[in-house]
Amino acid sequence: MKKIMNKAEDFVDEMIEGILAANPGELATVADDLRCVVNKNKMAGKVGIATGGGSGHLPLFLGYVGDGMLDGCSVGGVFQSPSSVQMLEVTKAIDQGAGVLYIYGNYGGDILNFDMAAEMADVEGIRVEQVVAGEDVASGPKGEESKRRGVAGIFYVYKIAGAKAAELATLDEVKRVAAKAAANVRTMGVALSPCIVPEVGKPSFTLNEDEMEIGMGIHGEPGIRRGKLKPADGIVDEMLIPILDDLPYVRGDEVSVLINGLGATPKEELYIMYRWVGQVLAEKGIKVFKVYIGEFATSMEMAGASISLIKLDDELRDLLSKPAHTPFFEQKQL
Amino acid sequence: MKKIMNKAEDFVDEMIEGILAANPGELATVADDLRCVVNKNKMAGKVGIATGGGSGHLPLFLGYVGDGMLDGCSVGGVFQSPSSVQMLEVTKAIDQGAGVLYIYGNYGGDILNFDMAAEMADVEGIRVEQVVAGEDVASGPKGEESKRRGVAGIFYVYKIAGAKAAELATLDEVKRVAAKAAANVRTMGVALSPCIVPEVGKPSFTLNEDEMEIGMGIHGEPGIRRGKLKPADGIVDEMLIPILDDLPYVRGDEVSVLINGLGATPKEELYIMYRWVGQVLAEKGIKVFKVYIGEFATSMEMAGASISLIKLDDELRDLLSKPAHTPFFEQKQL
Amino acid sequence: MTSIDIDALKNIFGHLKRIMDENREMLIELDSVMGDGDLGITMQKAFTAAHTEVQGFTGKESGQLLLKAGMKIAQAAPSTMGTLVAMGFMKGGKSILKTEEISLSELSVFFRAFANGIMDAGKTKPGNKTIIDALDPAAKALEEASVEGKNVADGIQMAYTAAREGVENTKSMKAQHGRAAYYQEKSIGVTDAGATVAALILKGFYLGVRE
Amino acid sequence: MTSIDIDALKNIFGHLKRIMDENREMLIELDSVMGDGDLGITMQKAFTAAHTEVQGFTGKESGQLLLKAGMKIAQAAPSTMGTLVAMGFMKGGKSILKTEEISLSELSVFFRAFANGIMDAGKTKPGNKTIIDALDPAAKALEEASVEGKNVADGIQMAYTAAREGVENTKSMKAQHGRAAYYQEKSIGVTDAGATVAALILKGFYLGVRE
Ligand SMILES: Nc1ncnc2c1ncn2[C@@H]1O[C@H](COP(=O)(O)OP(=O)(O)O)[C@@H](O)[C@H]1O
Ligand SMILES: Nc1ncnc2c1ncn2[C@@H]1O[C@H](COP(=O)(O)OP(=O)(O)O)[C@@H](O)[C@H]1O
Ligand SMILES: [Mg+2]
Ligand SMILES: [Mg+2]
Ligand SMILES: [Mg+2]
Ligand SMILES: [Mg+2]
Repeated sequence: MKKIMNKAEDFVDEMIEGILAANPGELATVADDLRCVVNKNKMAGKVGIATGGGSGHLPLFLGYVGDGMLDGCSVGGVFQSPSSVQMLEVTKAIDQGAGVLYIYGNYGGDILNFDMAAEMADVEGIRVEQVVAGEDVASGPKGEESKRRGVAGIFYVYKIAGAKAAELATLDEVKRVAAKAAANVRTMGVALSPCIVPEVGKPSFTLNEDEMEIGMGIHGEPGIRRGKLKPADGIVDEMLIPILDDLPYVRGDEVSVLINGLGATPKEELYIMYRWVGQVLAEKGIKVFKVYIGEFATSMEMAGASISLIKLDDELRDLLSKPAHTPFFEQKQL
Repeated sequence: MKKIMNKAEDFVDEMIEGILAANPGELATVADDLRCVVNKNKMAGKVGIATGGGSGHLPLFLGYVGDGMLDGCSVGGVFQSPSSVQMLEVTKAIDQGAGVLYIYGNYGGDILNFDMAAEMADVEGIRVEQVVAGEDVASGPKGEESKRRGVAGIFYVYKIAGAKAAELATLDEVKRVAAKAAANVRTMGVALSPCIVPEVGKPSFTLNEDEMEIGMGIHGEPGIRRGKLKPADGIVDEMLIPILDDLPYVRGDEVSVLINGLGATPKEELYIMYRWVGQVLAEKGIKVFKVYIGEFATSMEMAGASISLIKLDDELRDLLSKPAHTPFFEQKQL
Repeated sequence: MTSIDIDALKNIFGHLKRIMDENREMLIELDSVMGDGDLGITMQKAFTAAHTEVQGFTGKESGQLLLKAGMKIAQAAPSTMGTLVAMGFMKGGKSILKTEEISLSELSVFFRAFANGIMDAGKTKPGNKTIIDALDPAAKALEEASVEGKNVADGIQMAYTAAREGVENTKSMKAQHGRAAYYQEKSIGVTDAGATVAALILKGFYLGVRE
Repeated sequence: MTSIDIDALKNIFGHLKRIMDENREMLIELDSVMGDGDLGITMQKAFTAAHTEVQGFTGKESGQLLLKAGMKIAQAAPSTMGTLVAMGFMKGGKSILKTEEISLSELSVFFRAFANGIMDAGKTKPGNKTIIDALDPAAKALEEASVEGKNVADGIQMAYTAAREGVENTKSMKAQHGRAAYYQEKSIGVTDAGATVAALILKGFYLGVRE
């Protein structure tokens, strides 16, 4: 295991210390708990948006805490859910009387704890609503959408809900657009190499030198198919076609595309992927509004990438276009 | 070799096609040459700033073409200099009568070709000045600064020169601040694993499972010392101390810090590094103005990282703070 | 005893703490077969904390006490089972929030909300080899006893018996959730650790009410 | 011949093209010993393009023609040697830009600027086993011949001889630049490919002037 770290058990806390130290004006912790991170910049009367999840996915999750995005995040161990009490502390810190929306990925541990936190927030008199992102088409067939894991496409849900909340919309309204974004986004990924959880010290799976796994999850959850590494255009087809067929995205639709690197895959390769994505979409008469390429939801040093599409209407396009500023994500008005 | 690509010989062109397709409103090519990239957005009367260099380092080099940064970039093959004619074409396209500044890294092939391009630009009646960035303290001892390679710290030179040019300063003024930035920046890096040039197909060096190489260059140029992988704080010390001693950076100085990932190293680890950098600087009484953490100059899938410091005065701080917008780098006014 | 008042409840939590202390190693062992073996530790933590919380409770509403116990468990034991049990106590407590003395019918409402809360949170149902396979029969037994007009002691005894039977039945089930799910077919024949915890919780109520 | 006019220059470029065609394999072989073997190919490309460019030149200024030839070479052969040779022609051409008929003294100015331009661009000096080790002696020989009042033909012959001696001398040198530098000590004993190109360029001038 080749990691730049000190003790494995300090990996997450030292990472958060580094993030806080690098962004002293932007992020703070609450409840004397390093794992409870909030935006220092508060907009009075705004609906609070909280997320949370395991570490090892930067910029997911706490990287999206900032202006025009999220207000707070509870941070778990590597690939582990934070606790409901941490979520509650974040909820209490970001509620300004307008209620709090939880947006998080569809994983058992996270659901359990966020449900629990919502229950506790209710006892505290804070109104909480939830939107669970599950857009990985590889993790559940059509008809079993509720099984689908939340992966990189959650970025769109954050961005759109965050923009709506910044307009001082009501909790119901923010929830509505978040749910609408979640309903219109689809993702699929491919893994080329595994990653190592620091405290475990060895990879949770192996892939041969000439193999890839289509549909693998960001914690190494099994995918749809393991096979020989293909040329880039072929890999893109294996991901893009199931995505397009699923919603479906059809001629005349307008979309935004996110090509997400899982960690070790260089940006060069992500752009080679997009070259083909753009050509396929053009050929199918699907209009591309805005392309995001980079690392948005990683698995530490895993090699691989995912493609996400979100179908936009006027409302979603408008919200996606709004500026945002976090220590990990910066966008000016599109 | 596990890369998401089509044919190795198409790696660079397809990457550029992807970048152009993803940013249709922002970037264009000139002279019918995919390898000659310019900012579509022109500011009348502005000094043009051009860079160029080998591929495989995204966002370096063409990723910094955009508002408030660079006007154009000639793109070479992986780890190869672009040609002088490509540089000339970019020069011609971005000159608006105010002259053009070349900013590039201190590598033989690049120097040769930029000198040649400057010669040809002169024939075309375009005034060209040059600033060569060479800030890697590992590649030349004090006293032999001219041997030093240009690495991630060139980001600061781009940013500062770009901000000055955006104020419609003269070529001499833009050159002055670029040279001042270059004189005040120092970098050192560590490599944990090699990368593979697509057309070569195998790594140019190997490192054992427990080894790191301090001071290795971004093309795998030999470093200062190969040794056992240390804990993060120890790795940081090996890089930070030589940097601090070199300029030197002393108590009372104000700096900006850049922690750059070489490719495969996750952001988590970069923040763990910054945690210690911040503590050491605080202890030494060096004030940190702004921290940049992420991938700024990579070596494809190489694992490792570099630390850059730039000493700021009022002028440099002010220019660094200015907004910038490129397809790969976004900054609002600090 | 025709109903459970605050003092009886506090007594029940004393039993629960002791039971989890005594069964620590047994639960560790059970959870080690196909889980990570933390269950004995987390349940001891959970009920030690709940016991302390409950003893310091000065209100009159039993539902409120049960809710507070749940919140404390969530804080003290943020594992799967800790969170699920916490959710059970909270949902159960809320379902009878203002109740001061818990009748059998209210106890059945409590355990039904307890079980349903866990099913909602865990996205599960009976038959998946979880705590539910002991809890759901227990809640059903209480519902029947309540309809039949039984007294609290008889009702809770029937529920405890049903829970233990439920634990037995988990042996033949295939795990669908958590770490155990990875073992699929291999999980058949093994008792579910979470269900065992449910039976121990019922045992605590049974012992407390019997006194 | 007391000076080199436009027609003589065009003739020289005809010789240069033919010489590079004929020596293609020899240069490839030489460059293969410690380089990548592309030199024969790039020099053929370079001087074929320069030849075509020069034949179409309609101006009167020889300096301008040489500058144009350099620009064409840069475009046609963007390798190390291609770019260095292009730089030589450009810097040389610029140094006598308005000259129509090149006297021996102007020819010596041209080759001095040619050599210096390459030294600046390549950040090198004599003794580093490069093209300079043939060019610099040739430029020196021209300077001497010019001081001594020699005619153009004699001057260029002395320069060609000096260049060939320079090539020989590179054998004992240790490479400091480019791919060959990796071989360090091992490079001793091998003739430098770039220096050989310089001698061939002088040969082209020599043959052209002799006619
Ligand atoms: N989704 C679920 N719904 C209900 N119960 C569950 C669920 N997942 C696991 N369980 C129960 O949790 C028990 C394991 O608890 P615990 O040891 O805390 O889990 P872990 O250590 O895997 O987090 C299992 O025996 C099972 O009864
Ligand atoms: N920095 C330099 N300055 C002058 N000449 C150089 C320099 N580097 C290399 N050369 C010359 O270039 C020749 C090799 O040219 P070429 O084959 O085009 O190089 P490559 O294929 O390595 O790019 C060498 O034999 C040497 O004479
Ligand atoms: Mg990375
Ligand atoms: Mg990367
Ligand atoms: Mg367990
Ligand atoms: Mg060669």
